[in-house]
Amino acid sequence: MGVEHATPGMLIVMFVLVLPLFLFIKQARGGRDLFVRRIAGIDAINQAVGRAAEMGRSVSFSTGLTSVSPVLYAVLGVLSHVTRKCAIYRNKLLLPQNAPDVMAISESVMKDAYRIEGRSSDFDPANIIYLSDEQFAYASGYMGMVHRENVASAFLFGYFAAESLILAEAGQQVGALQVAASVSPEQVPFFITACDYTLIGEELYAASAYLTREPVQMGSLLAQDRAKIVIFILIIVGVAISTAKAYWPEINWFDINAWIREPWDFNLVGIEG
Amino acid sequence: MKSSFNLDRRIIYAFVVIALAWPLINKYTVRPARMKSAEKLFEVVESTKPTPGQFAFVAFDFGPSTAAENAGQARVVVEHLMRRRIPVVLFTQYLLADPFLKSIPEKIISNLETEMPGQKWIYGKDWVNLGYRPGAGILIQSISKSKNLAETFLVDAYSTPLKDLPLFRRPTQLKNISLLTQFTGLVGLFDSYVQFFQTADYRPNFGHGCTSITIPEAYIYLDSGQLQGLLEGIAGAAWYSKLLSDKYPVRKPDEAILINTGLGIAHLLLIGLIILGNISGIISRRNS
Amino acid sequence: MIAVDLSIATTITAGVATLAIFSFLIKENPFYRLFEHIFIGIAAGLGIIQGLRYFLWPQILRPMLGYDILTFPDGTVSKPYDGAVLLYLIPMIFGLLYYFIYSQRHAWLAKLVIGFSLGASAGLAFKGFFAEMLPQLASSFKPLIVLENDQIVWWSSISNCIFIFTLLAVMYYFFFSIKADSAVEKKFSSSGRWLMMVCFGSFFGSTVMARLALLVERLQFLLVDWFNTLVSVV
Amino acid sequence: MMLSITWIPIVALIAILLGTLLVTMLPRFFAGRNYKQILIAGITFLAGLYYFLDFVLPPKLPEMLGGYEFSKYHREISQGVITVGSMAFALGLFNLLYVHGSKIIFWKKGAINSIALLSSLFLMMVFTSNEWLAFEEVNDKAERIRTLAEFSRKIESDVNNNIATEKTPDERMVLLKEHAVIFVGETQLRLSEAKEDLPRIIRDGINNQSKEINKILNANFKFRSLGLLTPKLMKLAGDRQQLEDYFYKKSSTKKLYDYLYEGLFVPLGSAMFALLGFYIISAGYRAFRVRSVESGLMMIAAVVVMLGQIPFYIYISDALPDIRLWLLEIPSAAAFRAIKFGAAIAGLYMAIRMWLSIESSSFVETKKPGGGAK
Repeated sequence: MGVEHATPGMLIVMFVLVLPLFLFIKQARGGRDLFVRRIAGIDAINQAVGRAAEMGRSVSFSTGLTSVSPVLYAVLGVLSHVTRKCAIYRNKLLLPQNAPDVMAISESVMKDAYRIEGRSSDFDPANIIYLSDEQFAYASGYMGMVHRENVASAFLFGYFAAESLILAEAGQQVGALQVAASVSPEQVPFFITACDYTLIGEELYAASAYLTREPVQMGSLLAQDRAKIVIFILIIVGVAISTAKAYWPEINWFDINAWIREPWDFNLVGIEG
Repeated sequence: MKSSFNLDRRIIYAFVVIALAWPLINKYTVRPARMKSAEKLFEVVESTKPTPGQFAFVAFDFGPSTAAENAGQARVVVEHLMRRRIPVVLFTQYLLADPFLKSIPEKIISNLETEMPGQKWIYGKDWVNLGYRPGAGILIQSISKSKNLAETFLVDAYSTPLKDLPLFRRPTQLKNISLLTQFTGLVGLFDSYVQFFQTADYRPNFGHGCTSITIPEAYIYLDSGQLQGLLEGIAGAAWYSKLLSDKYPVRKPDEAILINTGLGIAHLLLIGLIILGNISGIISRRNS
Repeated sequence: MIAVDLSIATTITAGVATLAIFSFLIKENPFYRLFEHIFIGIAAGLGIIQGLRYFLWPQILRPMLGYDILTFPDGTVSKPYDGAVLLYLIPMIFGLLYYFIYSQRHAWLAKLVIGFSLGASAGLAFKGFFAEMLPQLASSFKPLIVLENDQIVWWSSISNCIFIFTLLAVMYYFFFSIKADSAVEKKFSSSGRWLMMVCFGSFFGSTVMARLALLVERLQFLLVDWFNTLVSVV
Repeated sequence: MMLSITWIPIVALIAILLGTLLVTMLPRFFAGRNYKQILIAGITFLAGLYYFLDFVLPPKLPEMLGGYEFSKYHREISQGVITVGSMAFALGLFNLLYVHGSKIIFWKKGAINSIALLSSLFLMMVFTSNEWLAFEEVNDKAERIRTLAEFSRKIESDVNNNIATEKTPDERMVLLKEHAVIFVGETQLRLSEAKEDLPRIIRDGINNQSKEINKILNANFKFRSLGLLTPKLMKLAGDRQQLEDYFYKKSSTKKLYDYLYEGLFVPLGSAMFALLGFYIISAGYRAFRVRSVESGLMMIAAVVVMLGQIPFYIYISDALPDIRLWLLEIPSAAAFRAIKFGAAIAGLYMAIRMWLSIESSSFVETKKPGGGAK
């Protein structure tokens, strides 16, 4: 069942899915006004930083177990935004880290964010805290850090596993305003029960676009909807075919799945032999 | 965030410890819930006749993190097999399970031997521990093709050649395995048994013990007939244990029922707390 | 060499460590803090050496140093040294650019290797997308009507209908650019959100058992193994 | 020759796709960027390009296009990419040393804990390295015997294949015999150090193998004997490994490593994991309050599922376990899948944007992105 190389069917599906991205980015750059509905959790990001500034307490931003991946890139957009806000308000921003390479990347983003706001001198590398690449050692360090630093706002963005509830409870116990975003739906219920705002699945990817209103990201966000319509239609057609198949099994129906999985066929159609 | 009536979390934690530990300490039990899938497995073991040269292949693929559920299941099934005098061959694909392969059967045997003085369960004849092997996935695949399992596995967990053990003195193949049972919380390891533990003309009865999280996946195989019985988490083990006690009245109730009771009480605790929280919420809203 | 039996000490220490972590439930305290730091230290030490032991050494360094070549008593070797393994020096040196992150003036060099890692993970995403999506998509094509011997199996049919409805409604909820103006659209979107909440609730409920089971295992360890060992020592 | 009809349009599609990409992106790619930024974006693109082509191209191109296998060195290239990332490992170590070292030096609050952290880090590194070295040593001793077995096999195959060697086969045989005698003697000596608790099979194995090897060597040892000697040496190597392993397990290195690993690392991890048992109850209590339809539904689903998995459901309804299973298999599975579909597409789009460095807030840029962040 594994997918190693694209089949012709996959290439076509990929083409159809990716095309809107480029069309919409072009449109967005052309200055078209693009509508995006309100996403409550994302609005809360600014509120959370503001609250910490008022209270004069620190902010923590955790990327959980996120590895170097597109998810990380999406999180970095938010991290950059939060860092800039913290730089403006002169908040202490703590960044507990799980993987050395991710740490290097986040550090680079943070430095840039401070420089953009003209506060490079405020950047303190000691606030980037490498905890552990071991899941529960990380959780234990995070728990202790949140309590000792008495954070006012905590962001949990990225990929999380079973430790999600430990992290969220730690923030809850010190009364922090918590905004969480998890790409894996398995951890969403725990964030919902322990955090103030939870972004679900792709809302995490939307967060950066929503915060910056940057044309490329906005265009991409809208294009995503078009790509989802393709999947939507594919499901409806697939369900219709399998329903019809259940009714009239004797007819040889078109099998979408088999069509997508059909591998390359280089056996030449030998007209000339 | 704000609520009129909030129990301190430490009180809740204390309740949790009491709910879980009290049955363990006081040996308090409640009658477990009836589990049809566990009954199926019980029937399968009951209907397996002890035949010379035939044995049950039991795989413990769990580590300490799911032992509370899987070890309970493993205990009752191995006990049942031993009571029925069906030889048990233990194996694991999972390194952390290795210590259980020794401790669980030895405990069961010492219990059985005190319960029935004079009876003996001998290593090599009544049970064999094949231990953990790195790269066991390939080994599993070769079982179905093996002409003699003693040559496929070569030695047991203590490096004794299998052909020196009474159970493997004669060549054995997949068709000598009358029953396969496997206990795990890891779906990938379960799949390898479903896929490879069969030949063109023979597939042993297959019983599986899963954790509460993997129940939905396991049911797919139970519904499709690839599984002949299933123990759903500790609840399955508890009902199995109850069936065993019905069949063998002298038997002492085991940990599965105790743990199951504790887990049940802790669940009730949470449900009670939820109700309490909602009632107090309604009252405070009415007052304000 | 002192050959001491540490098994009793191991059990006792394990119990103390467990209690240290549990003590956090009362409040953050020095006892917990100490073991938290020990945990982080041990995990880091283990991780660094194991990274070397299981990846860098056997896959890269050993072949590069020619340690995988056997030298026979007469001085001949099992296989000639393959100079191509020296090519691994390129990623190794390139990877060292990460350390320029500490430099003020040359920090941009670190961005080269960061860009490289991000780019590689982006390229992998194409395969990952299909590997993840295809099986799920294919198994979503459920017939809305399930027939068995020309009889409609109502239960399965209704279940399949609910499955497909949930799938589509939840997907619809995540459309960001659609103004759900009409009443039908609004209903569809909010039913998507409600069904999602049912999903989260059930998942929460089913996880309770697994998490409590973990706790029972620890309590059993403390009450039985640890307690008995402690008593036997005292 | 004709091409199979199915894939002509597809090749065209790929060409169009790549063509549009390049044409629309190129001017943007260079616009307003200095050479450093172009270099960074270029390397990002190239790193992704390999994996992109690896996926998009068929495993083997058709013969008329050269039959080239693009993924021929996939394993090696992937390993190279992993190597790049793995070089960052010391960053974590540096950070720990920096953060905790400065706490100790300036004797800040928590310095004692920092000492505990750094000393357990140091201890674990020492013992894990020791464990590793000891393991390699165990292997090494067996490896020497195994090498000799390989040598014996090589002499045989070189003669059979008429391969000329520097030393004559007879000279090589003498060397082989010399070494075999030494290794057998060495192994016997080592065996005599073992106590009674050494498993019989290892002791018997070594004794039998030694006896038989000696027999082969002492009887008229000639070329034909090699076929017999090789497997015996191999077996001896295996037994030697087990013997060394027996000693190793008794060594204080192994025991101290086990103490740190099983006495601290494992229980600390399990205890942290078990905290979830407490937290899930308190989180459930706090969160499951009916405030809206949403929270009500979530609470009801959770309670029904919980009731369906405990023995007490019989007091309410026999159907609860079935309802529980249905909730997990039908609506939950469907909702999870829907979320994953959306996230997968968003992830793919994010990957493309990051691959092509086409957003101005990407980390390539260092100026303030346009648009107003309120």
